[in-house]
Amino acid sequence: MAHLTLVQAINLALIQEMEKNDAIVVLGEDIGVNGGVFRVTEGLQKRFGGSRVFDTPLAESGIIGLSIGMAMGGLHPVPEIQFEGFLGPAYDQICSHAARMRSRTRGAFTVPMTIRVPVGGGIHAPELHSDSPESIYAHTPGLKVVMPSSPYDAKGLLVAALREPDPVIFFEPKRIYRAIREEVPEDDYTLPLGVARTVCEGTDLTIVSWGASVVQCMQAIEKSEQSIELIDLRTIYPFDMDAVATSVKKTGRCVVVHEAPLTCGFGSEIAARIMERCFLHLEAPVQRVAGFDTTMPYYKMELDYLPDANRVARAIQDCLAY
Amino acid sequence: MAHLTLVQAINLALIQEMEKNDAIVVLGEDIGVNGGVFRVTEGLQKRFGGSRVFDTPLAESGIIGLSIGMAMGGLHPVPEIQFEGFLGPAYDQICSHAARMRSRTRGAFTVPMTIRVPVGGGIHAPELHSDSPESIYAHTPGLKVVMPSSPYDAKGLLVAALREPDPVIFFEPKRIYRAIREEVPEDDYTLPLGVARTVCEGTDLTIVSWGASVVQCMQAIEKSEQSIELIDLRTIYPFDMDAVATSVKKTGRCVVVHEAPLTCGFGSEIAARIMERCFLHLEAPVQRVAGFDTTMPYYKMELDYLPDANRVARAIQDCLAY
Amino acid sequence: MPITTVYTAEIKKISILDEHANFDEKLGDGLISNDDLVRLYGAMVACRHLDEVAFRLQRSGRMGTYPQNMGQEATSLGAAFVLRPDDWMVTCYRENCGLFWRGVPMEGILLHWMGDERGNAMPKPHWVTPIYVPLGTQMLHAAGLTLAAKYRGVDRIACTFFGDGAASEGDFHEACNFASNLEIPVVFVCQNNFWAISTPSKINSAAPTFAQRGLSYGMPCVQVDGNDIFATVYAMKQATEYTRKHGKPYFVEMVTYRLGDHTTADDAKRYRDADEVESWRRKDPIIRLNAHLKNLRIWDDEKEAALRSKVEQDIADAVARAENISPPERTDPFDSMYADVPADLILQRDTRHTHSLGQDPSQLPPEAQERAAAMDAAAHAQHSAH
Amino acid sequence: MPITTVYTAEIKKISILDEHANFDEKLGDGLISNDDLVRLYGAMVACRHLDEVAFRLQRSGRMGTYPQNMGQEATSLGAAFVLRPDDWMVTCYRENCGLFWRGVPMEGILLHWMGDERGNAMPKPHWVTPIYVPLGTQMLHAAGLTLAAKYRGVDRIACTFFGDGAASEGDFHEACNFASNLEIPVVFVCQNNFWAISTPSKINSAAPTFAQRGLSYGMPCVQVDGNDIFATVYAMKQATEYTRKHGKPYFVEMVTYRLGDHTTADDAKRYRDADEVESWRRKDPIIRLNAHLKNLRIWDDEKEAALRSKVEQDIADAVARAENISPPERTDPFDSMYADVPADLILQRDTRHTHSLGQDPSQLPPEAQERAAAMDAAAHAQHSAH
Ligand SMILES: Cc1ncc(C[n+]2csc(CCOP(=O)(O)OP(=O)(O)O)c2C)c(N)n1
Ligand SMILES: Cc1ncc(C[n+]2csc(CCOP(=O)(O)OP(=O)(O)O)c2C)c(N)n1
Ligand SMILES: [Mg+2]
Ligand SMILES: [Mg+2]
Repeated sequence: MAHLTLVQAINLALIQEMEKNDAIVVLGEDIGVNGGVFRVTEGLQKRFGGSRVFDTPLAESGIIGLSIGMAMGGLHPVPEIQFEGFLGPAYDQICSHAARMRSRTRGAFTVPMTIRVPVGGGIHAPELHSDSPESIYAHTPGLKVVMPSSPYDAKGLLVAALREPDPVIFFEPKRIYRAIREEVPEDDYTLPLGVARTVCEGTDLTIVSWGASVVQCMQAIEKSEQSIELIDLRTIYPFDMDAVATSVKKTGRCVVVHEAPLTCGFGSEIAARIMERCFLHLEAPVQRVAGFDTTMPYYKMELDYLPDANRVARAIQDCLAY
Repeated sequence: MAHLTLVQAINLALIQEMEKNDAIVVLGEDIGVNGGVFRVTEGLQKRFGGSRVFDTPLAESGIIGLSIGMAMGGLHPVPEIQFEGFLGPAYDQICSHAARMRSRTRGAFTVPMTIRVPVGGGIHAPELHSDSPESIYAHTPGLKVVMPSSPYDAKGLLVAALREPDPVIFFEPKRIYRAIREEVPEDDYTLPLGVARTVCEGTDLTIVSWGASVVQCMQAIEKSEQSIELIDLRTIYPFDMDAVATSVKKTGRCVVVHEAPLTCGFGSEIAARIMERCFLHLEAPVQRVAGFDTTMPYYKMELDYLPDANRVARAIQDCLAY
Repeated sequence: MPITTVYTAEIKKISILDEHANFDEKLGDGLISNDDLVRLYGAMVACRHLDEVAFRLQRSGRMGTYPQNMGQEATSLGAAFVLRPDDWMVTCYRENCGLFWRGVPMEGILLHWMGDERGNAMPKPHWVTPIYVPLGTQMLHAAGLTLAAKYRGVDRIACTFFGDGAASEGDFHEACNFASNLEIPVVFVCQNNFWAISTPSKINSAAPTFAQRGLSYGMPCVQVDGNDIFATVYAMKQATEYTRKHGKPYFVEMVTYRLGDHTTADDAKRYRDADEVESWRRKDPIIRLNAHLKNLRIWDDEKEAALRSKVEQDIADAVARAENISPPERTDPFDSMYADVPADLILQRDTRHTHSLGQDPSQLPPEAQERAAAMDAAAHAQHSAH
Repeated sequence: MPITTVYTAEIKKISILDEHANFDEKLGDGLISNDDLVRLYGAMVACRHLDEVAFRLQRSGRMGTYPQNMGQEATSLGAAFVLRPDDWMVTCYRENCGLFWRGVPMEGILLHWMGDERGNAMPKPHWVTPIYVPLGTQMLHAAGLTLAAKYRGVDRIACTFFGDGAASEGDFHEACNFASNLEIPVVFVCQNNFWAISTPSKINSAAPTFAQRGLSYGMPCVQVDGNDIFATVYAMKQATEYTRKHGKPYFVEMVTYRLGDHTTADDAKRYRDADEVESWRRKDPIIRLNAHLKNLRIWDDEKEAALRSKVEQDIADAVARAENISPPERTDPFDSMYADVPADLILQRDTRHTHSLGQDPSQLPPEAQERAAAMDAAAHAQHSAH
């Protein structure tokens, strides 16, 4: 068992699944010789050859549209979109086509495809390199949306995605691409999509989070004297509402934390569902610690924008004090 | 004062504002000679000439990208996107550019622009002609998002949008393009963006809705014996949370109704905010009557998909009985 | 040499059977056998008749918006005739004639426009994709489908159709560029019918031809008379041979005309001259092929009558099959979303509610639960009555 | 005539001062005055020096990712030299040389890459748009800006720059097509530097030139040696004259090479040969112009030394100005969102919280309110300390 970064865990998952399943092809901008700008696909082209791992023209709609066709034709493409900010040009192919193909053809055509996308802020990147659009895709029926928060999870979730018969957007939080190392088994394991992870148990309050924010939440929890339960959603759609509801019924209080802007962020869905499922158990309104409803600022201000341990801690204390 | 349909009210607003402000130009697919596929721009080209009202090539990203440039250059373009399903190709220009231009240039460039888009289901249209993507754009800081539910409102809101210095997506519910007629003054009036309308007052329960769903809500209310207050949001972003909170504090119960899919629909934001602002006043969890989390079906099944008076009535009774 | 020439190009136009039924023997002889000509003629007549029937169905409220193919039959038909049965044909929505040639059942197309997804799931494999309403997007899928075949070592090309309007979409460019640079054998067919709804093709292209759009990508390009089945077949033969041999794309512009309204929701009189339409009526691909068949002395009024009555019967049967299909299951939209439908969606499906108390009425007091059940039953009855 | 020619095209390449500093007098004489040549040379040297300084700033942690312009100075500079001061110049991120020529202050560019939006709001009007990181999108804005001028009856064209990679985006096609069909005077400049990060230009185009991308739209197209300031000026004169006179677009491919890494975050050694880079170093636009100036006997080592010391001083000053700018206000991201900032956003701005109890702590018991205030104060202090 190796001590891997998230980048390495994903690379390992790709290699292992590609060895098992020759339907998997990897494509995108700079993912071949260069191994991707984050080196996630490093070595794949050498190992699997240029017809399985290939650079494309610089056009995101093209990358996804081509992948849809390949998936309809029986492959499992794994397109990389270089940064989440460049999902924009591919939005139509993802939401109007990939997401609808099975349903509009009543299953005659399907789109097994795993779209890998580095996501989120915190790495001092240029504009449009730091956003968190997960709720946009969670609002689009037909997609599954995943965001791991650790190397171990990344491998297990990616393997699951690569075995999915439907399109998955696999968001990889760049902020923790290399920030954490963890034991990641070489063995074949999957983490089923739609199952959350209880990062730590507690009785006073539940935090629900996903992606890189899980790290900020842990920092806040470590400083806190209360008994806090932290649930890492891992999959944004389908989401593990049972895990969340069970926890909140126990604690009676909840803080949701995410990087995306507050309004219509996925936190709103979690909050609404908690109210629906745990109404009589709630001792305080669910609190959302999220990005502000502004454009993600350029990097001088990005740490000011992103929810940090201070803001989480404050929400914890307020929610508990209510 | 004339008895107008929503189509006519919008047409009137365009004419009147164009006469006042020569910075307004109208463009899009088939909006010239043909007057738009819904005839909303009928007569405009004749009246204002081909350089103010012009057909474009068939490319939505192009339409919005060109409009952004025109807006940066001092005009107020009014692009029409023929159906909301074709916003997809323009997503990137709207969300990565129009929405960010003011903030990324700290005001050096701005994008005063009103994107008109027929929205929603219920007219037996082909695929991708019946969706309701308002929450996608409400999640995008930098945009304002409007959806009128009546001819009077449509005119007042559109005039306000045409005077906005920032980009507005003006969603026009096709289902009620011609279904309702109403007195619409010739006079200059505006309805400020961000201010809801109390359609009818009540004390037992609040319904919050917008767009064509408001009509279904009225039907349900008419059949109901309870005293229901109906709030038509009119503007999705910024949204009039004060009006909603005031009402829910009075009634203690709320049902939100919209056509878009449930998960991450704008109802989730409203529900989350109500919990935050009215926690101690709530006597039941906020109920959401929404489109299902499926692709909008082809038209044989569309009425089965769209929230109707029956589903609203049921939610009312459940919420009241809780 | 301070000014040098780095690129030259030339685009040809092909026409074989012209609007006066003049026939160019040099290019045309032996291109299509007489038997095939008769079959092709029959296919065009059938497609045309379906258009008329569909129009009436729409007008009498038995079908939604429908786009007639009238006048354009020879374009997709020429392609379908030349393609191998297991080449992909990836079309838009005005290529019925080619689709029927491939064996797509008419009721599939009818069902689509009757607002029924099952129309898109007709018996496979015809190696066709369903109708695409969103424009310009399918050409990339054609490239992907073909790349998948290439990856598997299968000898299969694709032919994809799109209009003069759709060729303005960014995805058009991306598809051509991907196919060219990644060496994917796709024949791109731009069906230039001069109009995109009310927008004349000059607003979608200021260039003298659409064919030259292929030059950007270094593709061979050709323009053909799209109302001439010989020319479309000729060009498709050249295109498919090249594509198959070199594994690279080819660009064909087929010049044609939409004789009908854009769709049944459109009124073309608002924006185009009767004269223009009239002049194109005379260029109708069916009229000229009919004349040619008669010139060849392989067609007469009797055969025409027999063909027409067979076509009428076939289409009446197809309409009946489309109309007599069982109503869709209310569960279909849910069950068709994912291979593995999430529990949350199953709950929506089974309760037909999105509000949480509707999904779980056990939270309500008993009387309210009863009322809820009654309301559901009433709603269900109302639905079934539709 | 069954096969006719419907279109022919030819693309020329222009080169005047070649890599060996051979000068074509026929095309080049009188094109640029000696004074201007010296100024242009100075501009290139300054831009090059900024690249080096910026590289060091990045390496020492004083700046984020920065894309060097090294080797490409003559492309945007040729354009800026020819354009009128009030024509729009709508660029991507590797056209510093042209931007500085237009008067954009260096600290604006530095600030942008220091992660500060104020870099995009430098003193106006230079008739330039800010750096665009998302690729391929700005050409449409160029068309819109120019159309707005046309609508107002103002005599103003635009020149827009994009790379060989960006020309693969769908928006590229839409921009060219809109400009052509709606008759918008825009000079499209494809800056082909052979690489898009690690992707060689052959993956972005299988065609022999990028110039021929203009043929799709019926635009005049030309290819030029982009490392030759004479050629870029020559082509831009032709292009702008045509564009201004006819009110229609023109397509220029400038062939150049990125001598540095893609950005400071890139390591070009991973994907391209040292030999290739070396061969292009010899084609450096600065080296050949220096030789030419010396051939003309209007330049010597003394002038070079004086230039370099001035440039170093200017750039040191610009860096100082960029680094000494006050920290951005924490309220800026909020206040810059809308002309009329929604109340909800003001609440977020003023409380710096998104959670409702943080926005309205009055709901909390008094001790909790105190603790909250203390936490906010601590967080604020922590922020100010940064
Ligand atoms: C992306 C997109 N934008 C707009 C539309 C609306 N629309 C449907 S058909 C049509 C015109 C299509 O013209 P063309 O591509 O020339 O095909 P034709 O109908 O002439 O066969 C338009 C604008 C659409 N279906 N998809
Ligand atoms: C829409 C979009 N996709 C991807 C990227 C990431 N990216 C930044 S630069 C670059 C390569 C650009 O190549 P080219 O257009 O040739 O310009 P060059 O850097 O060579 O000047 C890529 C892929 C981006 N900025 N925008
Ligand atoms: Mg057409
Ligand atoms: Mg490049």
